[in-house]
Amino acid sequence: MRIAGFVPELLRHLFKKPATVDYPFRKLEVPKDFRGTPFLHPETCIVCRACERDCPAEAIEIVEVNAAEKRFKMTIHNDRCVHCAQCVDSCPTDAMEMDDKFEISAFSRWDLKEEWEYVRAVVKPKPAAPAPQAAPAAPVSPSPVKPSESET
Amino acid sequence: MSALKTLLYVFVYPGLVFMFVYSTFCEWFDRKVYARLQNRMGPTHTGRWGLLQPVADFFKLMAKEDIVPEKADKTMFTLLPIFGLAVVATAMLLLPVWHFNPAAGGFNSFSGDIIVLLYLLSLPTIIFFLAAWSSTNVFSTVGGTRVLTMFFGYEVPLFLAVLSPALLAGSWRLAEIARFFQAKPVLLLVNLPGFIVAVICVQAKLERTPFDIPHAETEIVGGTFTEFSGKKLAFFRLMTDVEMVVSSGLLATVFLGGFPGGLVLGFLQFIVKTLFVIFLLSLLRAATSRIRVDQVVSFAWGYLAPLAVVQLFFVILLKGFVL
Amino acid sequence: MKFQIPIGPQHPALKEPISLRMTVEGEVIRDADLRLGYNHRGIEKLAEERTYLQNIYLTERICGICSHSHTTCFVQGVEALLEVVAPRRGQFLRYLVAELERVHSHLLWLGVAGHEAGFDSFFMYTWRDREVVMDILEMISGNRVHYAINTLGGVRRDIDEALRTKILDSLGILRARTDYYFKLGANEPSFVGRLAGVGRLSKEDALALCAVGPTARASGVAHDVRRDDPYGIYGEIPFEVCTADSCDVLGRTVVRIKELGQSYNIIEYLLRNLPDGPVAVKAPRRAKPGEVVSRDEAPRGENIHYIKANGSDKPERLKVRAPTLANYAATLARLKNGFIADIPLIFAAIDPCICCAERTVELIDGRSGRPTVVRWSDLRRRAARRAGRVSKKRNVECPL
Amino acid sequence: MLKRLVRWSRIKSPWILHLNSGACNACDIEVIAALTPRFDVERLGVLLKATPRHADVLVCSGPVTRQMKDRIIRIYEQTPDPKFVVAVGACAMSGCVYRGAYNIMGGIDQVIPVDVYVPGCPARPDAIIDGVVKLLGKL
Amino acid sequence: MNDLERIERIKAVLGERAAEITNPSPQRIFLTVPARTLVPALEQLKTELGYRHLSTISGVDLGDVFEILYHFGYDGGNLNIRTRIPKADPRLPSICAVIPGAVLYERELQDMFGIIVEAIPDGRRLVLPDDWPDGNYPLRKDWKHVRAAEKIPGGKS
Ligand code: SF4
Ligand code: SF4
Ligand code: SF4
Ligand code: SF4
Ligand code: SF4
Ligand code: SF4
Ligand code: SF4
Ligand code: SF4
Repeated sequence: MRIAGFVPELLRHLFKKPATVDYPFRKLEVPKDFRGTPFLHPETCIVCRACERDCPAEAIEIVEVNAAEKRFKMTIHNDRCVHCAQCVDSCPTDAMEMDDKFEISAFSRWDLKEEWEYVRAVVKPKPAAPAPQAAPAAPVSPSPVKPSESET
Repeated sequence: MSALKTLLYVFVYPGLVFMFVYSTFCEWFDRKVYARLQNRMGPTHTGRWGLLQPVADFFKLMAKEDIVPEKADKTMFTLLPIFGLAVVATAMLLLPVWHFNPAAGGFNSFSGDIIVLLYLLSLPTIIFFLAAWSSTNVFSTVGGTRVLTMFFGYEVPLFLAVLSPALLAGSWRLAEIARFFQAKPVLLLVNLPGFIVAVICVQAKLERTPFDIPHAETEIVGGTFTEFSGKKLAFFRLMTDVEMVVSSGLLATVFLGGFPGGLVLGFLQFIVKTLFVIFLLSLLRAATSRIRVDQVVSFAWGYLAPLAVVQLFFVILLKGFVL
Repeated sequence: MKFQIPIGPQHPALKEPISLRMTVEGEVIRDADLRLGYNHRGIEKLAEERTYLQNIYLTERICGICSHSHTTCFVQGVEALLEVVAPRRGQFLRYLVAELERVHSHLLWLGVAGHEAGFDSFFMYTWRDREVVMDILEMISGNRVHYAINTLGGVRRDIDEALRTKILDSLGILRARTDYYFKLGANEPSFVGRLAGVGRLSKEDALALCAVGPTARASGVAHDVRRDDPYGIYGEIPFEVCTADSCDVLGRTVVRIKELGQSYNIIEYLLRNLPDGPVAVKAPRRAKPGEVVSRDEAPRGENIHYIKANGSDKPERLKVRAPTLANYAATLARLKNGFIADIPLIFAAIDPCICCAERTVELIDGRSGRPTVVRWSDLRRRAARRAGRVSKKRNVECPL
Repeated sequence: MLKRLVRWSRIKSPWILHLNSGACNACDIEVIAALTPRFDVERLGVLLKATPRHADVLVCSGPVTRQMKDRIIRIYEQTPDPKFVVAVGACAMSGCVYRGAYNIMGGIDQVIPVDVYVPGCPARPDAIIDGVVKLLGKL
Repeated sequence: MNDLERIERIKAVLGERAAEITNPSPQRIFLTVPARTLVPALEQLKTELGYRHLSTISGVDLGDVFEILYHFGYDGGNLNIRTRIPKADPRLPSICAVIPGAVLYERELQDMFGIIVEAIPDGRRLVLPDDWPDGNYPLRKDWKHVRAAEKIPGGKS
């Protein structure tokens, strides 16, 4: 047993600053495109349900509250969300966005469900189709109501 | 006066209070050094620098539900932790600290106390074994068997290693051995091989890497203590800590020249020397990977015991011809 | 006299639940049976109910260690079905992440191997250095483990110049650390002694039992899907297939460490030759009826997906075979007529994370049904003893 | 006084047992990663224990597969009181992408009571620490 | 050796047995072999042409028939051997005698499709849980899973 092989390395580290980040007291920085928690800008959502359709984890639920008023309620189930940002990519009007929060633990699953109640927005289609996904997380489809990727 | 002194001795220093405080401190020290060697921080937020971490662990365990498994031997299961703690506490009292006066006898210093101390230090091993056995859990049982197997490996080299300074000093009394080396510190160098052997044996006795075989978590879960929870586990942990202090105290006495200098200086010496031994133990723990039970025995008999015997012969020759 | 030995999953500390049952005669295993299902989630059925897009995220979650290799495999196949080709920059990024994942996975494996041997400091150091890769991956993709970088028709995110240089810089650190571990491994005779000569899988067996990945490569079978069946841009990347001839656990370790070096080279090549252009093209949602077999080389070996399309936006059938399963087959059959003592080490060798293989082994007397308990640790001890003998006999040379 | 001491010690010394009930490995790796130098939960007194008898906090990851259900209940019962359960990752909370699969019972809370839910897929090691810290803050 | 040459060789070796052989994309060859002659065909392919690395076996439920695909890897591509068996009588010969590594995949087929693999050396259950009711084969198209209701503890706060 040649124990000594490792000892210099160990002793060297005894006097080095530990690699530890003192977490709850000093936060780690997340990179700029970190995928945290999804949230909705209700003023631009046109209820195309593309996000609901593409979400792999059934985390988005849109129900119609009042058909006449065109009122809808969107629930993001953060207890199901896998933070994949597919909803952000799918949304034609950029109504979905991710923030960089990840310390959202809660004592009840109900606290993890976020709700927005809003009137369906009417948004003009964007002028030109952006080069598809040239920019990271760019909207996939140029058409607001019916993402053109859906049928080809 | 002497009665008061005895009381202080038993309850304050190095008795119960000191024992508790210092052994928890030593566990913290060990954990911290181990963590720092691994480029981590180790306990930090329990009290200043995490100093109170072992204390918190202790009280937490004390307050936890205490499960006695159905199949276990209830009496043994309950009594063993307390008995174990009592044994190591007694051993602690034998360390020659404080009223360091070789001339004065007393209940804690007598000729042959080194043997008694070694004997008391062997008892925990038996207690671990019994504890493991009485919990009837398969993992514990393996742990227990491993404890015993290892015991036969390291115990003899340890005895032999401790024997040589005793021979050199020509006394079976801890206090006198220490005094002998204080008078002739050069002779401490003679015992260096013995010291190394003893440190390794103590590591094995304390069941720490590379000898943590009896509770190798990747192999047998919690090993010896798999079924112990709550108070009993707390006692066992405290017992291991105290055992660590006592063993390092023993090594410091016989190999590092004891703790002279009266109350304050002696106390400081005690702290520094035991911490040094504990540091060596931590380093050993960090630098090695676990070996196997059969390797322990063959290592102990193949290297440690011969080395200790050679040391012994050397000491005898030295004593016969030079001194 | 025959015994039945179930291994796991009763172990309270197990990480991932699997179970093994063996029938042994004396010291010799007559029959080995693997019991999966503790972790079976029914992904293949689920995939039939999800769209192709959702399935990317589903396949990603087949496994958290080589998540990217599963999505790559799936996406490659679906892209073929949809008749789209990812742009070159997208492909470069896709395989860049794949190689980074290989690095993270091999470092993880090294650490776990150390931990299993009770060498915690080694574990701590490798995992500390793994964080470098994790940081890079997080910067590229926005998540530490499930990168979700693949999409149909390319990748979802681009990297900028700053990140490119940063990755190139980090490669230097990683290279230095890998060299250090290589030396440490070579200089630690107890470590080497523990691995050499254990879990022998001869070249013939590796071939007959369809072993894949480092397991097969350590037996001298130079199978590597990246070279055998070049997918994506691997046809144009220079790299070596690392093999070892020692056929044992040590060989598998060596292969993995060497592959780390190859991966650093590939990463460097990819970054230095990164073409300009878009990273993705738009893909249709529905695939014409058809079928495709997609393979890729995951950190642990060949990964294969069979996808059958029926014209809708959901697959008719998705069959996934992850590399570890392929190696289980080899291992199980090898266990037959092997010695009980070899079980733990053989498992340690194929498996990414050995911790799970740490179970008790219960010997049930075939006739009386009374369980005689043999512990995993005992097995391991016997194993090591045997290994020691074997290696002495053959005088195994350390290939490091 | 005694109560406060006990409470303090409980907060300062949470020992965890990690329980995988069919996770994809990522959450497990992140739990282990929390022990390694970068995050080093030992700072907070957290130790990873191998047996439920020594544990205070069960850190669960993964959806509950049919085969694992009974085993999880047994391990929960073996843990001495007071015990807490932390569900790590979307799977352990709800089953995430595996929702609706035939071999999945859903999240951990379908089988044993859960105290804290840590979202993420996988939850970052700091998120896991955050969850445990929140749990301790509640004590 | 390119795909075309491979196909020629396979045809030469198998003769009649190769019912259909296609090459839909580069590096991929699909070969159809009747279930009766599967084992000898594989034997020939293995001994004469060296197709010995079985990647996996996929089963597909096509309504009335099961389609079984044996995916073989070779240097430079992938050979997929297809065979069909009727759902009413799902019997399949085991190929373990030729390819010993196939046993786990065949057990998976048994579990997931209810295909009876004849002469399988080891036919025990592999992936499904112990308490799984017999006669339920999850990957058959006509088998549907009914989700249990999820109860979320606690109320809305
Ligand atoms: S991030 Fe992914 S899982 Fe979460 S809501 Fe969006 S699409 Fe669904
Ligand atoms: S995709 Fe965007 S616009 Fe459509 S429903 Fe979702 S949030 Fe609203
Ligand atoms: S194409 Fe129409 S129906 Fe389909 S998802 Fe889009 S909005 Fe809904
Ligand atoms: S990949 Fe296999 S084991 Fe995993 S869920 Fe799917 S069928 Fe089950
Ligand atoms: S081999 Fe399988 S289990 Fe292992 S990391 Fe890859 S996908 Fe995961
Ligand atoms: S070896 Fe790894 S992947 Fe396999 S069961 Fe263990 S932890 Fe899981
Ligand atoms: S490797 Fe061992 S110690 Fe580490 S988590 Fe797994 S079982 Fe526990
Ligand atoms: S939450 Fe995500 S990362 Fe965690 S086990 Fe589930 S799928 Fe894997």
